[in-house]
Amino acid sequence: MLRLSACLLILASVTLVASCKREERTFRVEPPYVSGVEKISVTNLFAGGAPATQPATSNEYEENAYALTEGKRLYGFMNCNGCHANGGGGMGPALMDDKWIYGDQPGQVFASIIQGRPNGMPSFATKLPDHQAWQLAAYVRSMSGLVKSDAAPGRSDHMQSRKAENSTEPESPKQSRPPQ
Amino acid sequence: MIARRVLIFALALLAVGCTGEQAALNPAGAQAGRITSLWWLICWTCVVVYVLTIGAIVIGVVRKRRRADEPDAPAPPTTRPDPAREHRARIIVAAAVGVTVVILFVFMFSDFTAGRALASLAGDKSALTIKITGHQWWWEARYEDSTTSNTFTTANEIHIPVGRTIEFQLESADVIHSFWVPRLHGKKDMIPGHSTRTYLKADKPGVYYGQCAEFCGHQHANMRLVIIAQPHEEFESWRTAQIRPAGEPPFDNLKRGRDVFLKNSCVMCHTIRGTTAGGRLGPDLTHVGSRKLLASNIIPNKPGHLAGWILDPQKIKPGVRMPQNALDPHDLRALLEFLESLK
Amino acid sequence: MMQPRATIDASKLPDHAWDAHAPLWWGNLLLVFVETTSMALLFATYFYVRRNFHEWPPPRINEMPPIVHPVPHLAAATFNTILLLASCLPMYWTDMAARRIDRKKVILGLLLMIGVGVISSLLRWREFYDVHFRWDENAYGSIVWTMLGLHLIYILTGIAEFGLMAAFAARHGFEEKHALDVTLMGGFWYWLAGIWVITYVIIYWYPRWS
Amino acid sequence: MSSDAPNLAAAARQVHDVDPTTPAPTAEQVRSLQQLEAVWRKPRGLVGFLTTTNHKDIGLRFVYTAFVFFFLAGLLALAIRVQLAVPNNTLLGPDLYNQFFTTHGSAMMFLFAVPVMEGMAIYLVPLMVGTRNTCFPRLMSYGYWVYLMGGITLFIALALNFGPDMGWFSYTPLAGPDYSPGKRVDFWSQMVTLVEIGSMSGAIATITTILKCRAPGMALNRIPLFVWAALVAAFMILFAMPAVTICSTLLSMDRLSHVSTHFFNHAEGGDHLLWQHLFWFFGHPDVYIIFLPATGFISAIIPTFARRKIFGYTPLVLSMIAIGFIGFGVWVHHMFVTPIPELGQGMFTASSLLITIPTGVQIFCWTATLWLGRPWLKSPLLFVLGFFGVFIMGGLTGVMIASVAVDTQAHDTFFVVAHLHYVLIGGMIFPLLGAILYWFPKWTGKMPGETLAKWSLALLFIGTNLTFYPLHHLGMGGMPRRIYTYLPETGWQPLNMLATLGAFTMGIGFLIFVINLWLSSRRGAPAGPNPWHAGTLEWATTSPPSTYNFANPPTCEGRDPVWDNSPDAAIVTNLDTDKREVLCTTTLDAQPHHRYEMSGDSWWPLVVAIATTVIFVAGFGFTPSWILPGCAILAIGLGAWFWVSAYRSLAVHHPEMPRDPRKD
Repeated sequence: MLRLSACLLILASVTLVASCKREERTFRVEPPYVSGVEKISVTNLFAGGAPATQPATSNEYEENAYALTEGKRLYGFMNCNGCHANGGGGMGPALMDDKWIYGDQPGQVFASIIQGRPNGMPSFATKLPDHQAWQLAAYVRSMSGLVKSDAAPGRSDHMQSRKAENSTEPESPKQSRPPQ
Repeated sequence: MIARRVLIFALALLAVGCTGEQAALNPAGAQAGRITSLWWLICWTCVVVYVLTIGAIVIGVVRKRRRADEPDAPAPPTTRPDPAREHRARIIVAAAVGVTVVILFVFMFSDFTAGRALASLAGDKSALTIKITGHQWWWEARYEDSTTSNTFTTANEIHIPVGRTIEFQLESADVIHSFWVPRLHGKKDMIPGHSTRTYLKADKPGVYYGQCAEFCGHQHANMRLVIIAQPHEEFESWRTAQIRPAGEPPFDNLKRGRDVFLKNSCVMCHTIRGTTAGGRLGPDLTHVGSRKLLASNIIPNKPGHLAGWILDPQKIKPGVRMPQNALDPHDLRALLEFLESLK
Repeated sequence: MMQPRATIDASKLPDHAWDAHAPLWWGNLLLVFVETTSMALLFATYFYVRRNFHEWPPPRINEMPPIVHPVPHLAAATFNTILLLASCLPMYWTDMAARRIDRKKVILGLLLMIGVGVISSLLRWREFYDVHFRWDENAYGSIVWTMLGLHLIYILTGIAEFGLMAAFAARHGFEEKHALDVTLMGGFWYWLAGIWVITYVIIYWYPRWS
Repeated sequence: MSSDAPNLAAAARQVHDVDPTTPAPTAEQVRSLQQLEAVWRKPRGLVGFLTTTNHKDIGLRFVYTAFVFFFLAGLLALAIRVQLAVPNNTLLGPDLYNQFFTTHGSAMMFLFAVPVMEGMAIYLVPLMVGTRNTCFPRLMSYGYWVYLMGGITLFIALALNFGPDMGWFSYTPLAGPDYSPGKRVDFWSQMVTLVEIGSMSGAIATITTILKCRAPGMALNRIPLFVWAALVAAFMILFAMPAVTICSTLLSMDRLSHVSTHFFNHAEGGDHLLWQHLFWFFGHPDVYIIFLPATGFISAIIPTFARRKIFGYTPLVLSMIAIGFIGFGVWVHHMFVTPIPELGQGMFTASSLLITIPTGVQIFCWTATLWLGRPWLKSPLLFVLGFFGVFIMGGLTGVMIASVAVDTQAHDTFFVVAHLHYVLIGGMIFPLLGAILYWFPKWTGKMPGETLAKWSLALLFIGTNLTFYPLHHLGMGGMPRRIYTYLPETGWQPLNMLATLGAFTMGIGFLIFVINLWLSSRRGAPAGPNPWHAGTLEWATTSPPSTYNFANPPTCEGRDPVWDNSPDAAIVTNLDTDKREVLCTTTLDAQPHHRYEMSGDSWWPLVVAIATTVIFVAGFGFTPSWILPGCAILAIGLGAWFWVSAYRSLAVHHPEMPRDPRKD
């Protein structure tokens, strides 16, 4: 009986430990702070020849509540809401819908932030260290419910202009390629 | 001899509350002075009460303790005590309660008068108004003026004129902070959604330290504040200097430093008036070179410390909002020179 | 020396008690204290939050045409109030039947009370819509929904109690010791109706007066 | 049969001890004792452990569990002290430090102080009022299980690096969704909800037991003072704990996905001060909920060791009731530096000063008892003397910070840290440890060792003063609370180092205390039913008491029945021995009224506690979709809970359901 409960306890602990990447607060990142982002492709269509680098398909910050909330803060700090509003879009495209003009993969979102995109999206390459851009990218995907709701930010202490990210129903990405 | 040294050392230790640059019982302003005198009144009364009560208990226990020749066994219980002794005890207890009530009334009255005295600065029409906004984890200070162009913003190091009432309007940009400069006044919370104010006056010139007193997250410990009280003229010249925007850098290297500032992440959060940098998330750096301390007053404002702060703030204040920055060494040097030139 | 000592012969005492003599009655009363305190704190929260609004309830401006003074609709709530107050009578009747150990009438009364509870819950459903705000729109919506919701939980608890008692009486019978349970359900239900009247006045009438 | 023999002998001895003139039990009496024994015996092994509803099991379980949490929280305190011993220390860093001090405070307040006092009350009250169990045994058992789940929740969270990090007071907006991402705060608030539900369950059981199950003759003016204290504290629990369950639930609703209410969002009409009001409306009475039972311990220990009746029974009772009322009127003194109207501040200063009076009355009455008696200086009394030395100091600094002006300087500094630790360690730990030594013979049948007890007291007394006295000076020197480090220039280092040394001294003191108990429980001298020759009813039965406490429940002819009862005082006879039956008496003057059957051991409290945990931790903590399944299990559990006891009380039992009197 005792052994059984001990086994159960260990099993439960392992599960829990695995689930608590969500709670880490990583303040300091090791250098280098900037990576070779320019090689990331935004499309799967390549005219003759293999792609340079496949975009990262995962972003560990998407499972980390602290990083997602930092991303949310950066979204305001970096004035993203000036163009994208609170995700509904304005001068810039909406971020909470299922359309991803330059790709929905974490690496592609990251690249869009770092490289900038035509029609007004500036490059944040020198303005944001990489890890903050990754935080921001994670947050951007949380806006359409693409991250786990127990890690996504809750409602903000402001006037409510959108549903809290942790209450957003996932919008599975549909249109995910650059405009022709 | 050693005993005397130990005694002196102990006294020096215990004087921490009464001396020191951040000690509440070392007042440098009318408000803190009023609180200090009330504090000592209550404190000494309490000391007397403590000594008397403990004395009574100790004597009560010791005077009838078991003699060495008696067995270590309980006496038979007294279930019908002597009425005369009970009566005497009742009178003494009632008297002790009476004295307690009297003492409490004195405390209440003196607290009330102290409260009145503390509130008396509030009506001062000639007060200088400074709006303090608490941020995680620094202080924004805006000096209000009836002429809009004379209004300016600085951070963490607050200069005030001696002898003039200062009205601090307290607000918070994020979580609850508490504004506290012990040598000048008690604290006041800064609560989002509630605007509060506090009034104080410095009696003599000096540097008065304080820090955030309400737990506000990771860097609560390092959210320090300095108030520098200056004679009127000194304050006015400081103020005139602060109102000026940063001028065009005279040397190439400083120009390069400015460009580094504007091209990198610095510009996203900081303002330098006179340049295109207008971020409002971090402290206003227009006159950062004139400040004595950095990073909410925890490191000296020297090029080496500043460089460390810019490159790796997370080492100095883990969790702070400022990110680590990778800068080319030459860029860094230019940036440091530029920032130090912003007097 | 060997004389038998005095005794209190417990076997001569009854094996159950009514009302305030019964421990269960006290337990129930204390639970009601807890629930009253909880409701009172929500009332206090309501009035505390109210200080942050110029208009109470706040104007509803994110729809066309805007509602300037979106006070909650009265109809469902008023009907619910009348229903809950009126239901105290059959509850009392059931309690009296229980004290007479009249199993059939007790079951009947409890079924009636279940009916009342279900209708009241359905009306509450309607009331949520009558608030004009969702719980996540502003603090007004949050507190009103919470008050209504907590009271709904009480109603559902009542229904569950009635159902259990009725099922038990039908299955196993109904004896003197069970009469106290019905009395206590009655006490809870009177309290529920009483606290609802206060809640009703606060939610539905106070905004009309202020 | 053989296993019953010692118990029977004990029971016979018990009758004999109460009245040595009673002849040895007759065969008839032995038979009924056997039956009594069988009815009250709990099942063996794990089943018995999980289903027991005996107040002594549950009470001690509360105490043991609380002490486990106490030692864990104490280790955190040591870590905190090490971090602060030197300036610019990087040992813990802000993230870990914040988790540590929050968990330390939360565990001490929620998981130790209140539950340990409830545990003591659950163990002692039925014995002191002369009955066999608490009125609602299953409710009490449920209370323990939810408390345990809450406590485990908190420490699992801490162990996995998501301990709460926003302070035990959890002020919004820092604890709100915007500034505390993840589930750290949610675990904290569910812990609070669960633990307080447990407290309220225990309180209901305690109050009803005190009001309805007292020994015949124990009228209200003869209730032992500890029982009065437990009664007032339990009533305070009923009115204070809803505040914290409400506010922790509102907070988790603000944070919860798909709910996202706005109670604490100023931009949508919520209010951050609302949190503070709700929290301190619980928070300050909570201090008295902790302190009152401690005064009860003192009122039990002092007469025994002063060898006389307590001086001023009536004023002591009135003081406790007064504290109970005034305790609800002082909460705003935690908020003197927030924007509160001046008049309000004045009123709360007045009430904070006013509460000194009943506390003073108590201290003066105890002093008078010591003066008028002949003190027998054994370790429990020495711990009470330690209480005087430490607590009065804390009480007086409390008077100082009741003044608004002084508080604006002292608030949120180490001065307050010093004050609250003086009050809680002095007012609660010292009496509690004294009480544990005092009742240790009752629990174990063994005497506690005196020498080690004195050593532990000495170390604790020195350690407490060494740790916390310097903090007064640090506080007035400008050191705020909850800082993870400080600069060397502040000059705070030497005193902090001193405090750290003191903390370790205390740690050693506690360790010696535990070692002493462990050694004593193994080879202490046998205690006998009444080793201290005390006067209350728990000493009228064997040590340790049998599962049914009293074979023949006693009656009461005075405030100290063991001292006051005449040799031929009546006893209660002929309670049914084929079920768990007790005598209920009238509320005011405790006249015999009726027999009351208590429920037996049961699985349902555990089931309901698990359901409660699912609802709160999974439902309110993670995702609302867990709430409904949780409620379903809850409904089934509560339904079965009701059904089995309704079935048990049927006079005629249906043949298809055989009846075991020990089971529900």
